[in-house]
Amino acid sequence: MQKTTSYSPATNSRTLDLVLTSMAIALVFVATLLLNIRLPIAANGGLVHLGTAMLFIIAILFGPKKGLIAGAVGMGLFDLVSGWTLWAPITIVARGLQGYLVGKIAWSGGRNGGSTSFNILAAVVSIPLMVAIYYVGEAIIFSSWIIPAASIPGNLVQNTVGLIIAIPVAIALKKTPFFK
Amino acid sequence: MNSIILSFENVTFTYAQEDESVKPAVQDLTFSIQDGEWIALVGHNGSGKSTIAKLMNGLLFPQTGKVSAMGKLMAEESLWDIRSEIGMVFQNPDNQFVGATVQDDVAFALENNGVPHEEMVVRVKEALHQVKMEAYLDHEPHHLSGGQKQRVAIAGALALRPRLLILDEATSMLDPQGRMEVIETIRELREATGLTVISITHDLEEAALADRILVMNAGHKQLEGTPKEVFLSGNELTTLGLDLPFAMRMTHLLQEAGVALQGEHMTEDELVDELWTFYSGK
Amino acid sequence: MMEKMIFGRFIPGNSIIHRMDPRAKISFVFVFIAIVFIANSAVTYGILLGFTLLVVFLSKIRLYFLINGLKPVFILLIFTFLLHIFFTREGDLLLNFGFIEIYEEGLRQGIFISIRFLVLVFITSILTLTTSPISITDGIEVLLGPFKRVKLPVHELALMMSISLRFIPTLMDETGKILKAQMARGSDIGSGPIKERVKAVVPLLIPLFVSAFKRAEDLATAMEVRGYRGGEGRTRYRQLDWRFIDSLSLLVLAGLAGMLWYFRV
Amino acid sequence: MDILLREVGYSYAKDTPFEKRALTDVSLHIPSGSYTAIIGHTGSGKSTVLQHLNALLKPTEGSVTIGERKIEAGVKAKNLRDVRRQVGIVFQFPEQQLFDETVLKDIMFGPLNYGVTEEEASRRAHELVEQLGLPSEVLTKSPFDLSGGQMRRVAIAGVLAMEPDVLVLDEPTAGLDPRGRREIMDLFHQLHIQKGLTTVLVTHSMEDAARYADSVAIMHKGRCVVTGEPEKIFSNEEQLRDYSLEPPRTIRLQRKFEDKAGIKLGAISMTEEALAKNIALAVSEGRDSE
Ligand SMILES: Nc1ncnc2c1ncn2[C@@H]1O[C@H](COP(=O)(O)OP(=O)(O)OP(=O)(O)O)[C@@H](O)[C@H]1O
Ligand SMILES: Nc1ncnc2c1ncn2[C@@H]1O[C@H](COP(=O)(O)OP(=O)(O)OP(=O)(O)O)[C@@H](O)[C@H]1O
Ligand SMILES: [Mg+2]
Ligand SMILES: [Mg+2]
Repeated sequence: MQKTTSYSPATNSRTLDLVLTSMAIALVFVATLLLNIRLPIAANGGLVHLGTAMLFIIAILFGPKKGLIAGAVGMGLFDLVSGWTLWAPITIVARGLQGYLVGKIAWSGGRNGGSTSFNILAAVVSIPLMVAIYYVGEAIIFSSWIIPAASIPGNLVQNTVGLIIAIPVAIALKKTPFFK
Repeated sequence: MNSIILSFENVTFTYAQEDESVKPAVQDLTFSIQDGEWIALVGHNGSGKSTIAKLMNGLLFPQTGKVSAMGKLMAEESLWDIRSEIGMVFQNPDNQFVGATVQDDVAFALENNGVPHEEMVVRVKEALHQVKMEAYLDHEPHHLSGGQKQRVAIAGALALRPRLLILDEATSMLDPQGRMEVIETIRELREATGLTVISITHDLEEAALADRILVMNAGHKQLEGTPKEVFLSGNELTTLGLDLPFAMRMTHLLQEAGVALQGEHMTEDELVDELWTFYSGK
Repeated sequence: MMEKMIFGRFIPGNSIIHRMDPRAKISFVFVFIAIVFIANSAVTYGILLGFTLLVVFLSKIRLYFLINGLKPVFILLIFTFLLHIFFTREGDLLLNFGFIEIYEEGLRQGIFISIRFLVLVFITSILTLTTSPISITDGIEVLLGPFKRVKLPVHELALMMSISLRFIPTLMDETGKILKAQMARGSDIGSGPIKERVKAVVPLLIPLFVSAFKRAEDLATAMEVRGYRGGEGRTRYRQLDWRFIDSLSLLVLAGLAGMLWYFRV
Repeated sequence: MDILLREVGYSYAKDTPFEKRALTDVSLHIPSGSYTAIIGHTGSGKSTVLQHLNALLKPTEGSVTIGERKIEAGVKAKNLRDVRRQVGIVFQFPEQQLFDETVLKDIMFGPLNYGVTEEEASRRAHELVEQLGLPSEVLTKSPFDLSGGQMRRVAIAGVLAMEPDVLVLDEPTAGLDPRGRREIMDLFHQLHIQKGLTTVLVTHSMEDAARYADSVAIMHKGRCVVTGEPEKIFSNEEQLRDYSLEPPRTIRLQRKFEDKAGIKLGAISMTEEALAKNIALAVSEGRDSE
């Protein structure tokens, strides 16, 4: 007879949206801090965190806006509280843009993260962007164009592992009732 | 003196209306609650209890029927007014804590309602005092026990000075001690302030404390009455997947074992009294 | 308990620096970062270093703790220093061990850059060591206030940050529990061949996501019920308190900038 | 399979500034085929002990012997997978570990990790679903489409599918409604009897401990302070109160009755049925002697 579900669908979904974004930030943070897998690779002592994977997953599942915020705030916050305070501004820019770009491509043309090949493309395209921003940022801190080159291999490994993990997890998550 | 604080009139709600196969979560439900009452809402998993709670404060809206609260018909315009007079506490103590510390969390509803700062400070203190958590002002949620978190959640609801408090299985995830703390807190609050309480629960001992019990079954109101009245229909409750309070279960077991008890006992003491008359052979 | 280790970066205390308004501290750090780049001589770098040590002293944070917590950063610092020494070939030759040649300019540059790096790391760390994450959030919210005009959802951003800070420990616990539950079912990201480890991530991440969604739904409902409907008309419970000391700190910074400019060559 | 804890100590975050001692000098013997209940106040260390039983935590002092394996503090333990297969743990809210696309795949996850063949794993899944009273249609559903009680059962099936010799349960019925609670506890008891599973139950419910266990251990402030038969432990109410525990309701009622009637019932009643019988007996005797 009257309106259907809720009195306040507008505020309702806005609040949920806000909380979901907060959770995405927390997830990126936790994955960066807590989830490590050790690989037999010299760079970074072989310890690879899953923050990048988490960022990819979130951008693929939720699109550019949440990708941007989760990347910028989640990883920026991590730098801020774990001794890399000086890197926080670089991270905020690099990870924010990376999350945005992944989301934008994965969600382009109404795909909404449903196309695996676009998801892979999105992640792959974002890698050079992220690496470049860190390179430039660190070049400013160190006043050198040589030193920051040292962090490129580590960043590449990080992103590659992230990609390998994110794609199957995103597919599996898409099948849960939350995304139906 | 007693006035009606909340009422449902022939309320029906279905989650997925498009899908014909989905049955209504709540069907043709009518009841009303007096100011100052303590109502227990019981029923098996999925019987519609949480849906009712959500209908009460406009998180959901009935497809047919009317919900009124605080003398107002639930509608777009009255929604926020009604909400400011209804406090609600949910099952999982972790998932309703918004603030970074105890005091921030209690202040959250006040901030939303634009209460001025000086007043907030007073009300936060007062609410925390009511649940005996004033010593924890600056504690962070993950350093509190489950029972303490739920008491903070109650304080968060009380800060707005609501007239009605809804507890949706607020004790079901707690250990026995936490559960006791919360129930005790509610009891004292009611004595002190005459708050109206609706508690949704699977714990029949808890329900037995209420003034009135509503029993839900598959979206319908199955039974309604004082605890005594409701528990007297013993077998009906068990077939609904519910249970009886301990003293009553014992009464039945004793009767089966050949003790011809006459009364139906809600408390252990009553039961022991009758047993004693039996034993002493009077 | 884990949470203490990360947020352990924040050391509660009652020093002058601890008590400063977060807005002042954040602005201070930003201005300081800009000022650092004025320095270009031994005197100016000396002033910077002295000033930084003074701030560290005032914060009552033990230098040992500061350095200990920044180990990975110091490795980078040494690396930077060495690179500058070996790759700059200007000025007089100071040392010559066969193929290793150290020039005066290289040493100078190496020391200068190291000092700059050091003071930047120290000052930024002092910010997070003396300010709780939630105060930082408060500070950011107010400082970004003017951007509301350009439709930046400042209030929402700040609320999001504080909610995520609130849920980080919860999700960390949750991660630990899920890890253990899956370990008990024979899956382990901590051992075995790489392929297995990567595979073991799926049973970990999916429950973690599912639980985060569930929590998000519950929390959103709880917020609605408590009258949350966006930023308009809200009042604030946490109040920031700008005092004389805060204004003074920014004045001191202006003085520092003046001094650096004066001694610059 | 026998499990023996000898003077076990455990500290979380050992050797960091945040070190937190959770266990001190815990010695506990869990004989093969027994049903042991571990009770204790919140934070007393029950869950920490439990995780030692399948080497999810390694003692920081003392040793744990699980069947043939001995895990000692300070000694690196390798290849614990066998131990973990033999000792299955059902955690609190086990439904939080579900992840796979279908219930069938999720139940098969554990066995497959331990090298059981696909066929065998699937056979076990089908069998367990039936045993746990779930309709067989659920096998093809997503675990996330089930009700709370059903999810709990599926998660339990996932642990049982590894066919452990020892089943360790950490408050397995928390948050369920009365009927679900009873059904699940009865199920574990049935498995204990039928398959001879050694069972360890951590619970806040004194009634469950009294009803099902044949041995009870009380944890208090990280120490295992008392072990013994349930009849003995639960009849000593003073001791229970010392450890902030309440006696089971049956015993409380029995005591009230005894006090009022001024008699002692012969035995202490561990279940409601037994109490009813005992009282009925006393009442009829009381009348006869009038
Ligand atoms: N968001 C939803 N979408 C679709 N169906 C729902 C939703 N929430 C609940 N239902 C369905 O509505 C019915 C009533 O659910 P409700 O949550 O009100 O039950 P309940 O009595 O609170 O159960 P419990 O004791 O498990 O909390 C159930 O059949 C449930 O599956
Ligand atoms: N991951 C952890 N890190 C640090 N301390 C912990 C951790 N887990 C538990 N503790 C601490 O160890 C002690 C024992 O905790 P445990 O979880 O074993 O208690 P419990 O008896 O199972 O309590 P409950 O009945 O509440 O489940 C507690 O003081 C607790 O705070
Ligand atoms: Mg419910
Ligand atoms: Mg426990």
